[in-house]
Amino acid sequence: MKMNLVQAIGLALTQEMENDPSVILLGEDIGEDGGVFRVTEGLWQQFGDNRVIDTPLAEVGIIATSIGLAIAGMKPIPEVQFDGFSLPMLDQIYNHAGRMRKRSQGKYHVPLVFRVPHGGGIRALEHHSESLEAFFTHIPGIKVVTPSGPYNAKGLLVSSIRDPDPVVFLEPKRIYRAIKEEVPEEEYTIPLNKAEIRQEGSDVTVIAWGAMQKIVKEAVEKLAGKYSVEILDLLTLYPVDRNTIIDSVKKTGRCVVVQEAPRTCGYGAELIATINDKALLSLEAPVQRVTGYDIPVPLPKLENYYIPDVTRINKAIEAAMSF
Amino acid sequence: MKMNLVQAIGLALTQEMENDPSVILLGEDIGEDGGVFRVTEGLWQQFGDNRVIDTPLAEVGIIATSIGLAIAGMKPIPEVQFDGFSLPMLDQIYNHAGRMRKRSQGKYHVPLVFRVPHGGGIRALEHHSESLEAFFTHIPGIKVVTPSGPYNAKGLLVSSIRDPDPVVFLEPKRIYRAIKEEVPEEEYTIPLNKAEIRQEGSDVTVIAWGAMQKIVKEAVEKLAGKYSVEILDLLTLYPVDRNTIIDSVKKTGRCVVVQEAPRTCGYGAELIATINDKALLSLEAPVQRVTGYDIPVPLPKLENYYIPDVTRINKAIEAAMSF
Amino acid sequence: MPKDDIKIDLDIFQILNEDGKIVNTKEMPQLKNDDIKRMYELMVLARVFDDTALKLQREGRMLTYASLQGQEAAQIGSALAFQKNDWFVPSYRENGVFITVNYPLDMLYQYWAGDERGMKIPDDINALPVAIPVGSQIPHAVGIAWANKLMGRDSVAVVYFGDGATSKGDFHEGANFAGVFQVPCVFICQNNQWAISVPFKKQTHAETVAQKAIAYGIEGVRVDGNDVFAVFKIVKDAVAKARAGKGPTLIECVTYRLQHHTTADDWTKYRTPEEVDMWKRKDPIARLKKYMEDEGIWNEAYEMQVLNDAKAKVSEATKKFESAEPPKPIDMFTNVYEELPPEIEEQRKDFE
Amino acid sequence: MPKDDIKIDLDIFQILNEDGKIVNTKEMPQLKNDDIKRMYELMVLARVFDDTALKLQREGRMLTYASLQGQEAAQIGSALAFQKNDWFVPSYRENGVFITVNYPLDMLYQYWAGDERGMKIPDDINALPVAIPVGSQIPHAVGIAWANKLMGRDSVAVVYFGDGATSKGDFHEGANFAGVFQVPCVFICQNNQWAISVPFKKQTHAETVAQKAIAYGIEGVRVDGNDVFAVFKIVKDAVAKARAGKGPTLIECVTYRLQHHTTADDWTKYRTPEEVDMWKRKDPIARLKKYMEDEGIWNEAYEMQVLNDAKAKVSEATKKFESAEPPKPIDMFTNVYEELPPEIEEQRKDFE
Ligand SMILES: Cc1ncc(C[n+]2csc(CCOP(=O)(O)OP(=O)(O)O)c2C)c(N)n1
Ligand SMILES: Cc1ncc(C[n+]2csc(CCOP(=O)(O)OP(=O)(O)O)c2C)c(N)n1
Ligand SMILES: [Mg+2]
Ligand SMILES: [Mg+2]
Repeated sequence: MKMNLVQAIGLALTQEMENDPSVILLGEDIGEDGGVFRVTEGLWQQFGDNRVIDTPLAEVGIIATSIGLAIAGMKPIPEVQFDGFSLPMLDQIYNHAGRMRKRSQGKYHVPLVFRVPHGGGIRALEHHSESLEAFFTHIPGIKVVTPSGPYNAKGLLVSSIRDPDPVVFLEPKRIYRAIKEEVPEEEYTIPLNKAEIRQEGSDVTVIAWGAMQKIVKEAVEKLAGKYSVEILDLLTLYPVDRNTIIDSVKKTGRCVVVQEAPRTCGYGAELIATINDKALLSLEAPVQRVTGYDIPVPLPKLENYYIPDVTRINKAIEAAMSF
Repeated sequence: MKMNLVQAIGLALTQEMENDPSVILLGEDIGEDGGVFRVTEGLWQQFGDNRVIDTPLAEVGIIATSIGLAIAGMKPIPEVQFDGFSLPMLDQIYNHAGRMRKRSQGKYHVPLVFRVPHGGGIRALEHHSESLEAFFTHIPGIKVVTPSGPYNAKGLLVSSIRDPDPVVFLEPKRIYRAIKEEVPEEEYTIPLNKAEIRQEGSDVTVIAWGAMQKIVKEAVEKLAGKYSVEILDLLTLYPVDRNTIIDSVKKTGRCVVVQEAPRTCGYGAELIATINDKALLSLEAPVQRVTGYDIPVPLPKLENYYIPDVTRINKAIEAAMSF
Repeated sequence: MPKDDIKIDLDIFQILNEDGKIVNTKEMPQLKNDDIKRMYELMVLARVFDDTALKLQREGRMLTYASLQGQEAAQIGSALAFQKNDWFVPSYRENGVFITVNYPLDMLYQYWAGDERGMKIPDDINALPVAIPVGSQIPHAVGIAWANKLMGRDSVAVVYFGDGATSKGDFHEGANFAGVFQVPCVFICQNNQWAISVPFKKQTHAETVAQKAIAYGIEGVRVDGNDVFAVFKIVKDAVAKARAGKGPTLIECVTYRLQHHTTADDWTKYRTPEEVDMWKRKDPIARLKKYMEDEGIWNEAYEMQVLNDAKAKVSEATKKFESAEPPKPIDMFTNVYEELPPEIEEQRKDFE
Repeated sequence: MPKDDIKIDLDIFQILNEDGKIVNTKEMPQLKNDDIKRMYELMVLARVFDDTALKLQREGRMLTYASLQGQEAAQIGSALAFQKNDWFVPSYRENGVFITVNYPLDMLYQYWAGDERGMKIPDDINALPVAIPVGSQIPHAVGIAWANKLMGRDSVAVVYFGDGATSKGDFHEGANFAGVFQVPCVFICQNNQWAISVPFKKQTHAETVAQKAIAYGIEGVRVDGNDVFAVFKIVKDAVAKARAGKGPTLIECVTYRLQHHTTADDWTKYRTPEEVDMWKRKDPIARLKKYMEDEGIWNEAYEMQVLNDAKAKVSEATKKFESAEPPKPIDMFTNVYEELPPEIEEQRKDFE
């Protein structure tokens, strides 16, 4: 069936809840209301109050009770309403979700999936457009996943729910309804350590994840075959599929990394460091970074100037090619 | 006078409080008790309850009321007792301290200095050994400073207090009492955008900050002149002195970055990305990263195996040299 | 030694009832007719401002907007009760307060149309900009009040938030600091019964917001938030008390959000029309109008004039904000630091 | 319709007074002599364990250690009041509870000597590992209790924390969830009057911890934390109530930390010997001993036996933990994920 991202995520949630009675959802307005992005629409009606739980307005409470729930045998899927409000949760994620297995010497583990509508581009209020993957990927003990379309969203979410460790699942809100794809009803999973090559190419590797995939695709289309571009879609940011990245960069010798978050200490820097480690000699040009700026995401009137776009991506591809 | 880091920081605080009545300190146990590291010893006795303030045990309260205090004309210096407890504060730092100037279109600013005892190596309990600079440097609107010895601690802290923007001041707790230096009573400042070349050299550049400086020094001493090593001490991590870094790497062609924090998405990755941007062609070997591992800092019995040490640093220097 | 029991009065303090009658003459504040008219005119202006915002939003001329309808008495009544030198610390739903403290209407629209320049607060207004993260502004207000106390300023901080905000740690830590340091801060919770789709009874097992004050050893009061006289009186007392150094107060204004949470929301999904109708009958504006009519200071002509006046102001503001130059993209780099770090300077150059 | 006032009794519930006399016969729980002896023996064991830890620390054989002295009644009394299938969620000061639930003493020492293997909780103990970040464990306990409720398990979660912890947002958000979802959770606050150097009166302007329950619409109780019978009784009731699905309870055990905060602290900097002496006279162990003597179930011979027993256990534990193989450095890479990610696998190889 053709579905958008919202529907694909909803389907994955529904099916996993049907399969496994320990899966529960908790968050603000996810119940009767169906969530501010309508991702959980209909689930409360289907599964009831005890499995689709409207919580008080308290992000620490949401994540921290989820940790307790997970330790005691449930599979909680806490949701934060917008990425900017996930910051108070970093404490419990860093100090507890990522460490409980270690601290208890393997006795306990925390199989939760933390759903985060991620990134900008929806003309929303302040704090509704953040990209915090660099924080999450720096935290030991957790995995970080971000789909780029309906098909992989479903497969990745199912894998995340079944994963025995805490997974941060970043949902690119900008493309929640922007992409429709064929999404099978049948069960399938996508492993949490594999990048995908969206397009093969030999001149330059472009690496992106989440919502930036779509922009990269548009950018490369605009180049109209001027260069042979290889496009990588990371899907999982930690652990990341370094082999695919390195193989591609070794092949092309040039690389562009596209990241929506502020530039300094972003996830793109880690990719460059990885390439430095394992493919430096193959590089024919510095890896180009197309990123958000080191400033707060502007309000909607200026937001589009902040987020990497086709022009900036193609400028970077040109820079890589002409170095 | 010869002083250790604790005394130098105490002196800077004392003098700035004497100079400027709007400077106040707030934190847990910093008053009568003098702070768990004794940094504020004697200050409560000198300045009283209204300027050296024992707060309730509430990290969000500490940082968030400091933001209000700063907006309304004070110069608060909030302290967190240990780095691991600063995580709940990231929300207010990210969403408010770093944005109030922007949000108010320049009407308000937040001149606070957030003091954080930083890093491991003191054989302490869990959560007492974290290095979170990669989080702070990814946050727009704030500066991040970390001294490496008593002399620069005093000068940097004075500059931080006088800075009109929020500054995160990371105090390497492991060397609080490990280094004694001549520290002038007289006023001096050290600018918040200058790295220092601790030792000139031509074969390889070693970059470190905070407590790692001391280990790097020991490592290089152990090499006994085998290579001509240039040692950079960053002092300020954001904004960072990229010119000094680039000039050095251009000169030596080889670089080792030493970071105590977990490897992935650490601050070292940003340094490598910077070198990739501006000095790739000068590199004769991949930049080597000596880092903590992507695991929680172990408890004291194993902690020393986690933190970069002389052996690992010299192994990295050898790797850079023999590439 | 047996301790005194703690007691708190959970009755809702009311002066002007749903029918526009004074039910508590003793507590009725001393107000001149002009004061009462001012209250009325501001409440009407807020309603017109709000209606227009909703209309503009439907037409795509405004972005997400949070309506204050139903909460005019809580906002205008409280805003008239503090002084110019006091600080006002808003959430995102306080346009009625902004209007009362004379914030330029066109700038409010500008802000809610996604233009950051709308939050350039005029020099003579002591307000923080809109805070979107629920509850996060509460400890800021405590800090401001604390600074006022430390600097010996004769200024109180008044902070606004919703019922949902009381569940956040920021509320807890902020209110506790306020109690410990006895800062001149007044906490105004507009309990409008809903946090988006979550009703108050699912927000907390406490029956009231006011009783949460007990946790901090501070005073808690419940007031009819649709009764402008009661709100005015209670807030005025609390502000005076704070100013006199007698500590903070938590005020629960019991009110109702008549519209959707924001323009992105649809209340029909989670509440009944009956409930909304029930609260419409408690409308703060209708109630005041009734009172004024009985007092002989309201008539149709006056109503027309007030309404026309409000509409004129709002339409002028609409014109003004819509004809403003669009913001310059390059300006996104300003006001991040006092001095732009080289990193951003480079990014800025790159952008150009 | 006027609401009932909220009332809370701030008296401290006591059964056994400072002089070892029963002052509240009606509430005295049904305890056999052996039960009372068990209480006494555990309290003595905890004291000996603690004294030894302090000694080992002074000798450099132990790292930072948080003494529980003075809090034995609160810990042992409460720990005896829940069941094996209940969950116990500790902070860092709960060695008395650990001892009561039969946690191997040598492993406790091992943990406090900086060896993570000491926190490998035996299979038959439902406890979370020690939580160092103050208050952070409270919402975990709420989550566990919630899981128990959702899964229909006959198990209650009992969470321990200090007076300082009540200032944290984690306490607030956790307790509020507990109220809203009516989970079987018992909150035990050991109000030992100090959070390191910060006295309770500077921690909050509330006179008691118990009254904070009102903020969450849950029951709050104050009990003499140095009276093992009172603690046992109150906790037992609260656990039974939780088990019966009647909701959570916040229990304030009014007690005192007789030693330094931890071995890294020096209380002489911030409190008077008089204060400490005053509390020494309320010592929970001495009090119980007096009672038992009066009842004829304590004499010098028994005392010697209890003490020798405790010392033997503790010295065996000391030997055992000190003769354990040191942990293998490579093991720091285990138990981070179920399956080691390639990134860490590589780091691990590098380390070897
Ligand atoms: C910390 C945080 N979490 C979630 C949101 C999303 N959100 C915006 S308003 C709102 C409900 C707020 O309810 P309440 O505090 O009662 O204020 P009201 O909107 O009713 O005025 C939510 C959940 C937010 N802005 N901030
Ligand atoms: C979140 C956090 N902040 C600070 C600390 C440092 N610290 C450890 S114990 C303590 C005091 C705790 O007091 P209380 O909650 O009363 O417990 P007690 O130690 O008295 O048992 C502090 C400040 C910490 N461990 N966690
Ligand atoms: Mg509300
Ligand atoms: Mg205490």
